[in-house]
Amino acid sequence: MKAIALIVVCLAGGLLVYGTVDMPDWGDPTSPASLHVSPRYIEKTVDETAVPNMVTSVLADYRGYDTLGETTVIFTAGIACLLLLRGMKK
Amino acid sequence: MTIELIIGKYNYWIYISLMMIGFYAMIAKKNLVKKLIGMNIFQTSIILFFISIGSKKGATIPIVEEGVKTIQANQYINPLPHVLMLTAIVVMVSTFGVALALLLLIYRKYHTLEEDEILNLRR
Amino acid sequence: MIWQIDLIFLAFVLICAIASIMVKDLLSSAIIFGAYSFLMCLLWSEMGAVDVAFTEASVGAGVSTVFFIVAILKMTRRSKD
Amino acid sequence: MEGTISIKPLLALGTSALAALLILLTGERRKNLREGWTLLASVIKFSIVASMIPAILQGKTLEWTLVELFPGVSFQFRVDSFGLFFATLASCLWIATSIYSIGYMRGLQSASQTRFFFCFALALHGALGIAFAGNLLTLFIFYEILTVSTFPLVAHKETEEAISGGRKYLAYLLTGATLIILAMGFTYTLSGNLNFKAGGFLKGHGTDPLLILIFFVFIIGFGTKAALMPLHEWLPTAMVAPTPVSALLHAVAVVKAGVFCVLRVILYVFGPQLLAELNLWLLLAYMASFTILVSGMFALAQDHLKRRLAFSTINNLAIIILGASLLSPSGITGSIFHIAAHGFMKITLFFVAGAIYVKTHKEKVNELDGIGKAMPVTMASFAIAALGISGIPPMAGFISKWYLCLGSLEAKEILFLFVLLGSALLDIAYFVPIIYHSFFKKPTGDPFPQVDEASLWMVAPIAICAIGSIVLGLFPNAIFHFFEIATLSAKNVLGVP
Amino acid sequence: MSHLPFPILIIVVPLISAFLMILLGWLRKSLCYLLLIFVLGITTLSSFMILEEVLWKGSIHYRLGGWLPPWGIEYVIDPLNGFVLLIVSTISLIIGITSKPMVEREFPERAIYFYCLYLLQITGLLGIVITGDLFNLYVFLEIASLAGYALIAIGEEGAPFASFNYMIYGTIGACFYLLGVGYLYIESGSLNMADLTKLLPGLLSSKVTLIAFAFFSVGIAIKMALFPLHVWLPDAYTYAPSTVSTLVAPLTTKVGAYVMIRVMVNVFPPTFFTETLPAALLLRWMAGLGILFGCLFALAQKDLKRMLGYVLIAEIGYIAMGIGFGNRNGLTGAILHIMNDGLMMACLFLFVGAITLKGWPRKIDQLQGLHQTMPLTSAAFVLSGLSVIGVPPTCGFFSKWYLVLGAIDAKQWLSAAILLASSLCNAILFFRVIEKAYFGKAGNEQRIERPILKRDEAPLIVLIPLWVLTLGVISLGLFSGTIISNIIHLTIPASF
Amino acid sequence: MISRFYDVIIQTVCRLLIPFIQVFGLYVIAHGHSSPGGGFQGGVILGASFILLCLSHDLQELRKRMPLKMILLFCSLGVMIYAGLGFLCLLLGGDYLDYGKLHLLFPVNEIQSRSIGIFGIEVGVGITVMAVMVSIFLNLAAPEAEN
Repeated sequence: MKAIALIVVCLAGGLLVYGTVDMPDWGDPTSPASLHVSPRYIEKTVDETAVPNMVTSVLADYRGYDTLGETTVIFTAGIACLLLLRGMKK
Repeated sequence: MTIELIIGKYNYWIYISLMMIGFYAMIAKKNLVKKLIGMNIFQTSIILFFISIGSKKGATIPIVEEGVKTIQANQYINPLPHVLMLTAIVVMVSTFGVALALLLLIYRKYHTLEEDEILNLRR
Repeated sequence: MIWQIDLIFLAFVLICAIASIMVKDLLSSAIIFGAYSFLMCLLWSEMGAVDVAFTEASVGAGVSTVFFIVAILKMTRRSKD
Repeated sequence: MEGTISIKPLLALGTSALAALLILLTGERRKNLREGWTLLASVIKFSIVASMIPAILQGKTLEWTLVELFPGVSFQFRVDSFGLFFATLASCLWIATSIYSIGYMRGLQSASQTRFFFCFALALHGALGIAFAGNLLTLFIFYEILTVSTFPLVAHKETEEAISGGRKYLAYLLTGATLIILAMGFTYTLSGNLNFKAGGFLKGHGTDPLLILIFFVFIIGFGTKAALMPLHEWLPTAMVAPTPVSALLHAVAVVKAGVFCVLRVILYVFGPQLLAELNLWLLLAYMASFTILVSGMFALAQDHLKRRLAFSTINNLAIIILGASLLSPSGITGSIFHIAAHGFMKITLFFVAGAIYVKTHKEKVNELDGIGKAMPVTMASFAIAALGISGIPPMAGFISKWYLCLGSLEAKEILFLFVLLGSALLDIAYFVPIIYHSFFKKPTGDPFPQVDEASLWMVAPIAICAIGSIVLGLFPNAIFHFFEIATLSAKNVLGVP
Repeated sequence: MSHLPFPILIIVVPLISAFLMILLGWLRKSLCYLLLIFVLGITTLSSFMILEEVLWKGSIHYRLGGWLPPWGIEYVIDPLNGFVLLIVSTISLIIGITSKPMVEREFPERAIYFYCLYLLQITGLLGIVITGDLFNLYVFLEIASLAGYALIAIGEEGAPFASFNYMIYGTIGACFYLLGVGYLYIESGSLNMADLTKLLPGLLSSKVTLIAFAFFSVGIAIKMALFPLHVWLPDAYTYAPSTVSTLVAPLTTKVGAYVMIRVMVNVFPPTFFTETLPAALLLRWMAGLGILFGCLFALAQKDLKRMLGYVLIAEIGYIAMGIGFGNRNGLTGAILHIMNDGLMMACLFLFVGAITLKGWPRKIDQLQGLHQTMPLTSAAFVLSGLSVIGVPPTCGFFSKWYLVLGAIDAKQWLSAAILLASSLCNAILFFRVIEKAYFGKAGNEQRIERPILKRDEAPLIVLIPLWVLTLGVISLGLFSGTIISNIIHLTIPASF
Repeated sequence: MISRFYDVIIQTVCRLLIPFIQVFGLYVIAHGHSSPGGGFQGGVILGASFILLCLSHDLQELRKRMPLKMILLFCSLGVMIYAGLGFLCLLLGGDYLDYGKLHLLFPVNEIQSRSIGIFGIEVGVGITVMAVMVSIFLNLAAPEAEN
């Protein structure tokens, strides 16, 4: 069992390492991730949302729907705990 | 060439080794709590990976100082991965909470947290 | 972003990760995991992800460690591996 | 051949489906009503089917399309001469069978009769659907309905033996069905079409080896139901079923449906021309001949009456396939006609076997000494049918065998003539002893003191079917123009004006 | 705006109602069930309207927060989405209706939380299907999974442990998915599916894309329980409470299958997994092995629900195999099978739910006499079982037919053989149960002396939905031609 | 169960500390616009303050402050604020979560209304997160007999 796990883990790790070869270097300012979508968040956040903290503006506005989902996840967890551990009473 | 590769990528490799540790703990450890820790390590390493996608050399934290007029995209770190990872952390902690609740249930039922013992008990 | 600090943090993080899954006592494991989270948080803040670091500090190192300890106290500290 | 749109096929099918539903709803509580439904439905269905005969004789086809299942293939009923032939036979014999099964079931006070009648109606539904299907897919749908609905019938007695017989039946037939799916898939991929066409539609599609492969997959698929020799194993085991079911299996629905499907594939999917070009007919004919001879010998060796009949059935089914594979006009006519002739005669034989079982609980051949005295009408009918199957002149079997022999001459393959003659001899060899035992041999031990004829519910169908097979022999066109329709189909298929 | 914003209503209505459910639970507990039905009704209605609109007017794009796609999140509903949405919402409505007696029997005191999580689970599933953003998909995936873990864990004896295992595997799956998203993001800088479709053809040679694809596939495969990654499924679905397994079994895996189609065929160019990579080959192998494995293991089971779990694994194999053929017919079969399998599995698991509701054991060899007490219920089981076997005219046949056609087109004889062999295996499986239920004990000659059991049918609130599903199983087979030419053919990219 | 010994010093210090922690939590929620922080972090801090209350006193104290009904109310209320705000935008004629439409209700321009919307949802997130944290903790910490 452990040997299989080790093989699987190494396989996954090896694949991931193999993938990194073609990646942009760490912290490369010209990587596609820094050039394609994100510049607008950085440049327009104040103009478009009047929020200087880009993370907040992206979190709550540009990708506000994700955050709604996130809150729902939290809510789900809360209800799940109630269902699992508390349901008997009440 | 190889040196450049190593300098440029070593961070990723460390994340990946972290990921492997977590992954290994998830599938090979017999203790359920250890599995859970592995799960968390796995998730945090992914978060680490995402955060490092956003990092930019020579850029600062993604909060605009007051009074700054012109904003260049390469002045600030890419905020998008941060946002995504905030969500991922939340997911992580939610999963963690539910998992602990499950573990509690399991422990109440079997009075052990070892996978093999539980499997024996169930048989 | 100073790569020496970065490297040190990463090394610590790795050590903590390995330690937390190797330790036999679950309570220590939880504590080490808390330390791991905190180091992770430092790493992130060092990378400029302040929001994420803040969150991790409050969640990973804070609340979830508390959850963990509470749960382990309710269960058992024993672990075979 | 443009089809005339007609709702009759749908009505005929609807009748049996509705009957099945009503039987289920009426249930165990009102037995008379339940059996009433069966009778009523069989009569109505038969009259609907019969009313289509004139139109078919004029050379029309009747069509009714429901929904398109996928491009080019609809859920479609299309009644042509061949289909109608089978439908007429099936629905006609259903009346007889349902009368008989009422008597049989009451005689034995069998359990779960509702299920029995329900599945019976459903099986007939399937058989009729096969007859009316306008394309391979529709045919396959009903083929599966037939397969599945027969399973509870075979396993009806709920004994270990019955259930394992049912299992075997299902295993064989479902395996066949999966092969059919494969073959249909190939056919559809090659031609984009599954609609039957007299003379075949596959010509000009695909390479020869592929076509040969498809052909064999089809033959093996449908051949399981038609009990071609290496695939016949399920049939004798399925004899554990109640006798009406065996009658249904062997005379009317299941195996005949299998043969019908094989013929459909030979004549309406591949077509005589293509088969002749690929030289497949000869191979098929050899397979059939093998089956004929071997199964005849097997029949000789059987002690159990119903098993002997089962092997006789295998024998006759192969004769039908042989006739069709000769691809000559007389051969095809003979083989189609033999479907009806064998149907009438074999159903009589099984009815008799059932009647004997109900009255005496005897199933072995050598236990029947002297039973002819006790049940004269029954055993006389048995004699008529048995001789008919062997091909003795006044009965229907003679005509079909005669045409089959002609067919083998037309195909210039004398070998098959000898096969046919040999099979006739085998038939005589395994039937005559039974007749001899029952009428002329003195009973050794138990002389059937209290046994007389079975109830009228059972004797009447027996007698009617026996008479039917004589009438069919004397005047092949008298009842429902069986012979004419068979000739017509042969002409259509071969493209002879 | 002339039309109602159905695309958003379909998510937001169940979401908000889930929160309302908690508040409503204080006032009147009995109202919860009604709210559930009402909400699911709205969802079904909206999904119906959405599908209709999509079919008439083309894809719907809905921008959340009013931001343009690559920056904001958008919903993209094309026929494939719409179709799966309709399946998910309809089945969840039907199962929702049946949930009442089961909840009252199994955990009446937790009904509020249960209904709340039920809605959240459906929200998650719908959200996965409807979204056009890779990360958003992850978020909803987690909602659905978390709700699923909790719902499964309240089942029988072994449920928490099974659920924990499920959680471990599910998290690995989700993490792999997230890794895939990360790799794609680092390579392309985008998270939007439509945007990625445009960007990816230029990036196919990169190893990063390759690895991203690999991790996507593995992650999704875990979520949809494709063969070697199915380990969590049988336990989880066996021990789950019956109403939960009825909901989760038909839907979760199917939604996973949808994501797989979406990612492999739409996000990545379809040629990528058929030609550039041996992924299609691998998928076919996994699927083929999965089908065989599922069938064989199902044969070994004594517990009906567990058997169905393994059947489900085999069914997932069908869908994966259809995708793996990489041709039009195969994909048609796969998409059709999403619908058909959803129906069949809902029907079968609902049957198990119905008999457990009446106190029957789930052990297969203890089912004698079932058809006497519950004739209609067991008839539904027979019909859906026949559909799994692939007997026409039930719908199971038609998807299998397209899969066989796909196999022939792709010249995959082995796959075709596996497909056909599995239907035989399924036949053995289901007739084994049917024999027990209908022919009772196969002992010697003691058949008629079975005690005549009184008729004790499942309550109408279960029976009617069960039969609705059963009729769906039969009739949708006959209408599959219409469905395919009007919906499914629109979902397949033209390059196929 | 957490600790059987209740130390006066710890209790007093915590009692003193908790209000500050709570204020800080509120600050984090409110100040998320221009500094790190926001609803989630603030919510966790608020939740942590209640957890601290439980740790320093006992379970009953927390139960008194935060009865189950209140937790449930907060849980759903927070998400309701979020989803409802989105729905409000929908009603005002925009897309879902399009805060730009909130300027119809508040006397601000479209861009600032986005800022308001963000604040609104941060508050919602904060409430939910706080309640859920407390609820998870309570459920984990509660003795078996009560469940």
